[in-house]
Amino acid sequence: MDLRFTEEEVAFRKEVRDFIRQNLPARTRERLRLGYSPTKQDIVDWQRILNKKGWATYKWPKAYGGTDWSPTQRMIFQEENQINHAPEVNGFNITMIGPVIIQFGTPEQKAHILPRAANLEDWWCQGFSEPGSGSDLASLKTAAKRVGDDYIVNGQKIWTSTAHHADWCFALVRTDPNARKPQEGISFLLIDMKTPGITVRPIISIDNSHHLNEVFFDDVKVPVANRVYEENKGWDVAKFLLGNERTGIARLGKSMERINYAQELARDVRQNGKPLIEDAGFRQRVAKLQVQAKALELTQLRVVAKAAGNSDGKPDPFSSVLKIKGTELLQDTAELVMDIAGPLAMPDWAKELDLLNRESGDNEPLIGPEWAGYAAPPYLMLRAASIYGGTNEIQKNILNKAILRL
Amino acid sequence: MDLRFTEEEVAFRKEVRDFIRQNLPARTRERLRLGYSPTKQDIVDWQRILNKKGWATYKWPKAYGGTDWSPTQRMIFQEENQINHAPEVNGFNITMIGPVIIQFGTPEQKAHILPRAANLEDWWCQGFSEPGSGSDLASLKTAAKRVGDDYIVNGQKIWTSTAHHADWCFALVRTDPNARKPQEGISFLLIDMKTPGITVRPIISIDNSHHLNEVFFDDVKVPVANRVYEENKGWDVAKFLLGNERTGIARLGKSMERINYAQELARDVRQNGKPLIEDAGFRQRVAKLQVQAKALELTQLRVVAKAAGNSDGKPDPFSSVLKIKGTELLQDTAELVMDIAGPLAMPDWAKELDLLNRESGDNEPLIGPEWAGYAAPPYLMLRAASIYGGTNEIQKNILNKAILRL
Amino acid sequence: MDFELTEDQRLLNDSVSRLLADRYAFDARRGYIKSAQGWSQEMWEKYAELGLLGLPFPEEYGGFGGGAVDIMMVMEAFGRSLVVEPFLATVVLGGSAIKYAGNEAQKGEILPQIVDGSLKLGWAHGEQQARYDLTDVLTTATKDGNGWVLEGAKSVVLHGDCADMLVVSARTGGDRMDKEGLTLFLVPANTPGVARRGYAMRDGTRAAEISLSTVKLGPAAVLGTVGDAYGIIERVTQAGIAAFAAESVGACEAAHAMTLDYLRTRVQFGRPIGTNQVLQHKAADMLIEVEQARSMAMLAAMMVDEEDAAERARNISMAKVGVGQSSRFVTQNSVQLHGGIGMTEEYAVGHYFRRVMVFEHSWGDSAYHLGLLADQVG
Amino acid sequence: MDFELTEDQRLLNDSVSRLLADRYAFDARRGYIKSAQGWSQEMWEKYAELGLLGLPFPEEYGGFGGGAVDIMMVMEAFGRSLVVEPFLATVVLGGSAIKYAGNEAQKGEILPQIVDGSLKLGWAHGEQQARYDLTDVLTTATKDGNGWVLEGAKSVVLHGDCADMLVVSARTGGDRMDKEGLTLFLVPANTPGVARRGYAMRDGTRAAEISLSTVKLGPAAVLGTVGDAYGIIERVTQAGIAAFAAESVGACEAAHAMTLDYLRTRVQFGRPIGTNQVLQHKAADMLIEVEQARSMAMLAAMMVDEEDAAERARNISMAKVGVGQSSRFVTQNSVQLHGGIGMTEEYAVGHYFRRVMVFEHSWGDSAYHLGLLADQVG
Repeated sequence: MDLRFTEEEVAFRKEVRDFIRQNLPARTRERLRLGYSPTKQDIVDWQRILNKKGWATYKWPKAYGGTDWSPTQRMIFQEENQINHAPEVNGFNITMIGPVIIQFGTPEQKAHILPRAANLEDWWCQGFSEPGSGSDLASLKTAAKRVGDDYIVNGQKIWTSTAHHADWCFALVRTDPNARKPQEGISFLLIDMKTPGITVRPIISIDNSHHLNEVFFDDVKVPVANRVYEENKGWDVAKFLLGNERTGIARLGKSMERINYAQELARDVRQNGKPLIEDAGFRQRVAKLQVQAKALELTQLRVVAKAAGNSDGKPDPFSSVLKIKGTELLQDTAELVMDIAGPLAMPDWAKELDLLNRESGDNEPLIGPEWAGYAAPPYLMLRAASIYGGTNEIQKNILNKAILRL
Repeated sequence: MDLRFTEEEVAFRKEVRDFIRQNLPARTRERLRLGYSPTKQDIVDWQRILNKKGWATYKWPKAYGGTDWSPTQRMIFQEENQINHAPEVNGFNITMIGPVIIQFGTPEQKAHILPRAANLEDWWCQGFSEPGSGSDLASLKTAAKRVGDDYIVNGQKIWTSTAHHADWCFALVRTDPNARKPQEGISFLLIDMKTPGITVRPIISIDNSHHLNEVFFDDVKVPVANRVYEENKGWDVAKFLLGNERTGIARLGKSMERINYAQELARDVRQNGKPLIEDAGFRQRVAKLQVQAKALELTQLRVVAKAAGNSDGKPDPFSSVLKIKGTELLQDTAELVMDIAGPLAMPDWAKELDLLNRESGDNEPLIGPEWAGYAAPPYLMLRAASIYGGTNEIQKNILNKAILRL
Repeated sequence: MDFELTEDQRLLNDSVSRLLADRYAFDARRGYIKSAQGWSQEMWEKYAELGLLGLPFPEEYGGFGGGAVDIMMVMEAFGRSLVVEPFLATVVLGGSAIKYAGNEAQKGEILPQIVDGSLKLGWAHGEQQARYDLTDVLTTATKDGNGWVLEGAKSVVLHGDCADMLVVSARTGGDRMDKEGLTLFLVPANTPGVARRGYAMRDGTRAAEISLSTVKLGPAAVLGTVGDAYGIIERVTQAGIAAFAAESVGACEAAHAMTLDYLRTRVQFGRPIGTNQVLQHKAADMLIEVEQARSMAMLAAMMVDEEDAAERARNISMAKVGVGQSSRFVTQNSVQLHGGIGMTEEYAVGHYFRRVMVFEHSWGDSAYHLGLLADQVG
Repeated sequence: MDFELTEDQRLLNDSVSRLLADRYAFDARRGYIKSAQGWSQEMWEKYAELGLLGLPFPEEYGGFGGGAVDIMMVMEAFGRSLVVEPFLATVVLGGSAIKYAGNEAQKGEILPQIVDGSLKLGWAHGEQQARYDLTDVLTTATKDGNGWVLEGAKSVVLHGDCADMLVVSARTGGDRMDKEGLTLFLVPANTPGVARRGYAMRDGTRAAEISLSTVKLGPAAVLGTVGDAYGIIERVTQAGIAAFAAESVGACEAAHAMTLDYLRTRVQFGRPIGTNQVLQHKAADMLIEVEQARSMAMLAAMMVDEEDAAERARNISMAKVGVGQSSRFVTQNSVQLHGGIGMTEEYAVGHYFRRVMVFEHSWGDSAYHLGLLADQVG
């Protein structure tokens, strides 16, 4: 047992860090440092830079343009992106549809979809959740009726993240309403978002941002050739997709970065007439978060090391531990940053002054310090971190079922 | 709405406080201040002093020697006892068997039992729990078979607090094994602990103290005259008993007293070369506990005020809130005191040197500071606070059933 | 001790609740927020009709002669309905400043206009660099003949964009963090040199940044004693905390009730999610925290008029910590238990969450006040 | 990075586990504790046979040449079985002092005797007034011809009652809280002037108060450099923390496993109590904390031999906080989920709870180390 990083791993980390620092567009970096979400363009630009380097598809097998990195290297790569304020690659493209097509796709699907997904020529979104189905995904109702060489799709998806940016949607639809179990009778379709009959309706989140959508399907024609894997076997595809490696799930680099950022901010903000960084309560709070981050870092390394020695492809139930602790830490660190800004985090200046689009040449002076204007939205938005991808309550059910067996 | 104490209440508090300070034996006071449990003699002595004053039976109706105090006055009385290091009156006698006999007893039972219970001539204990029945009390199995004018009792009770001190035991026994529901077929018996066939076996607690016992009944003869209320209706008596006013359940005065004691101790203990009381982390911890105590104090006042305006005798489900928050605070304040003592709280000096009986004239010098030797046992013993009287998990079930109704 | 409402209080409570039930459904509120000024003039007039705008003022000024408990009741109801009108700014903050510091002429002129709804006040004390430090005032007032000239800027002035008159704190002496040398001024919002940039807060209520550039005032603009306003600033802040605490409790109560409803009606895996024991216990924890918060809001109300300044400050800090922490817990979990829907702008639970967040970051967050309490340990 | 055990480590782990499974059932342990000295000489000899007593020492002294990870493994196993023999005192604490500070003669004489089980050491550093401050040493050593005279008292010396030789820290210079002026001495326990009062700790292990009154020592009794022992004291303490952290993890793991068993078998209201979702989630929370604690114990093991003193101290503090907090949580809840039975002396779960409590209050509790970390924020 040797718990230190190898020299190779240390060198790899430096290589990644240097590449990011030299190639990440300054505006993107600054936006993320201030706490704002990356714009679509930020993500597209960065993913194309990475793709040119061969790193956008780092999770794919080498044969499909991937990297053959070890789980530890992948973890380092994610962490360095997060620490250095780079956007994450589009997960729908890289972590979801890519691996699905590699595993289940036809040669035609592979040839057409993979390179475009890698270079973000197509922006994918995921059509899984429906109004009636939350944690109970298999209860989905959107129907696809076979008519000749097409499916005619009718129904509604909800919580469809970035559907308004998307060119394509991979969706679960019900092709056999009479199947014995809800999990049977589901198929996995690839749907061109420009197809007539699709309506995307924004859902505004509590941070006043537009990430989510409802997507309505009204007699939408989808060629049978756009089905992945067998008809009525879509649940197998979904299980594969949801069971994919989840060690990045903790987003620990992001939390580490926020802890550092908070200390930086706290030097310039005052409490009781002295810098907040000197306040005893604040220091204790930061120290507690540092301890939690350190424990999670080690636990993540252990899970990653286990994944390295274990290629059965099954999801490790311990990734639920990473999900729970990781999202709690993301929430707590975002809360810390907001609490530093205090009253200055409360105005919705971004909304009023359209800060998001300041790049387009707005010269009106800022109404307050820019960093404070960005302090609340991540806190608000990250409340979803313990909801999406299986609520933290569901994660504990998983731990019970897989490990405790009570 | 006026949330301040009335002048009468303030005067009452002063009267109680003065009485305690003038009459509580110094040795008892010191023992409790140091964190040790009162001895049997401490409790007997104090209860007799209170009884002479007419206060031992403060919860009983005036007609039976009680006080007619308002719920607020009762709360003040409990609080002042706790804050001023007085033992609590024997709850089995005062809160349990007394009210039961007043409600259900025959004139003979009243005449004989009540004065002796009030003056602690008889020490009562409670025979409810059995090895198989924990939170599920009605599943009890101890059998009482009617033979002429006697019941013959066979079975076992467990967790019988102070059975080794007790002269009498009030017990739930099964008189009809064929009843349709477990709650039916149970009777409430008064058992003389000197009856042949009773064996008391100590259960040593994790603080190395002897509070609890197993009690075995082997063909124990109990006269039918010692049954309270009707045969097979003992569950009604038990429900009455368990549903009795529970506003004292939070034992808030004790927690307040511990917070004050902790600050006193922390002036004399050092951390990083200065008094612990000046340590920022310690001060934050104390401040948090003070806030919690204040919130609980107000909530308790509200529950008590409600009880005052409401004499339907039904237990208020909000007393579960007091139980949960009160026991958490008791545990946290005991932990605080132990943490101040630190390494000096770890030796089991009391066991080695029999500190408990030092009053009997042991002159061997103490091995360490006396207060530190008493710091850990309350922490250990109070882990039970969230277990007995219905675990805190059960209390939340009660809140759900009575209020949330999910 | 007496937790009962008086007959008057019960009547008041009933009529406020009835008004809000009729006129403040979530969709109606959305309409008020979308209007140009971001709140409802019509509701404001209704509050005046009901006497709410005169609640804490003596009867001689047309007021109701009520106390902090009356304010508490109204604010709880406002919290439950997420009211966005400038009640806190005008009646509680501005009104307290006038009540505590105004001379007879000022009271006689201003209070009746508050009571009848014709005058809205703004409490312009906080500054961008100050965060929670009440003495961190850089705005200056310098003598100008008989009068004064104000220079500086005020930040996150609640409903500062619609206020007809601002109560502005400024330094007439002393250094940045000194308690001494602070003075309050009554500044009509249309005074030359006053510029305002209004905006929505995260919770949908309005506020403004206000710049003061060579704002010339007459001698009668001084509110209270020159150089001695710190005590008033503290009391106004405390009144604000007490009122906002009650509003936060109302918000928590409503968020909890919505959550219970959701747990009863949302079906997953064939049964209501509220049948999950884990969610039942979480809802019980929330109930406990709502009640603890309510207790602390009562404490704050009780303490607003306490004469002993140290005792008052200490208890208000306790209440701020208690209500703040409980409210975070209750509303964060309300969102969590709702899942995705709780994260959306169009659903009320996220609005309660944000209302409470604004409370937490007003006049010192829980950590700030805990620090003040920790300083007193020993 | 490599979390795999080596072949040697696997073999060692297996044989320790087998030995404890055979000889350290809860009742056997109770017998060891009830014996006059409070632990088992026979087990001590078994440990020697297995090579455990030589684990961290170089092969030239008969040792195994192992590292902190080996110690971690053994301590985890010891934690699971609640081992009460003086391994930590002799091998980890005393042994580290000799290893880090001893000259060739001292190592050559002492280490082989540790390895073969014939010599037990005591780490006599803490004093009653010191609590967690490593520099708070009042015991003095004054020059006496070539030799030294010790005067003072040492407190809560783990297994100090059975130690054959004590490693005693004393002031040869400097003032009470100075890092400078501390010196270590090797003091045979039977040296005239050494008086010991042994006692059981709350967890059943043994310790002693030791008084030193005109204890005369020769010049060879000095361990390391006169006046310069602070660095050694720190390292010995850190080695102790790392080892004890692993033991605490073992205790938590076992307490958690017992709790799962109990939840599966204890029936209430007609079904195992483990069918309650609330208890399932609590058990899941405990699992998470066991694993977080394990991660932190690994960190501590990894850091024991780190050369950068600041980095080492910082990470050991993090581990102490992490393991301490997680262990409190896991064992408190183990008791809670057991209900009444968990509160009894005759049931193992309360012993795990107390073992962990002793760890928490050794060499700085979580709050103490969090304070050290907080000092570094910025």
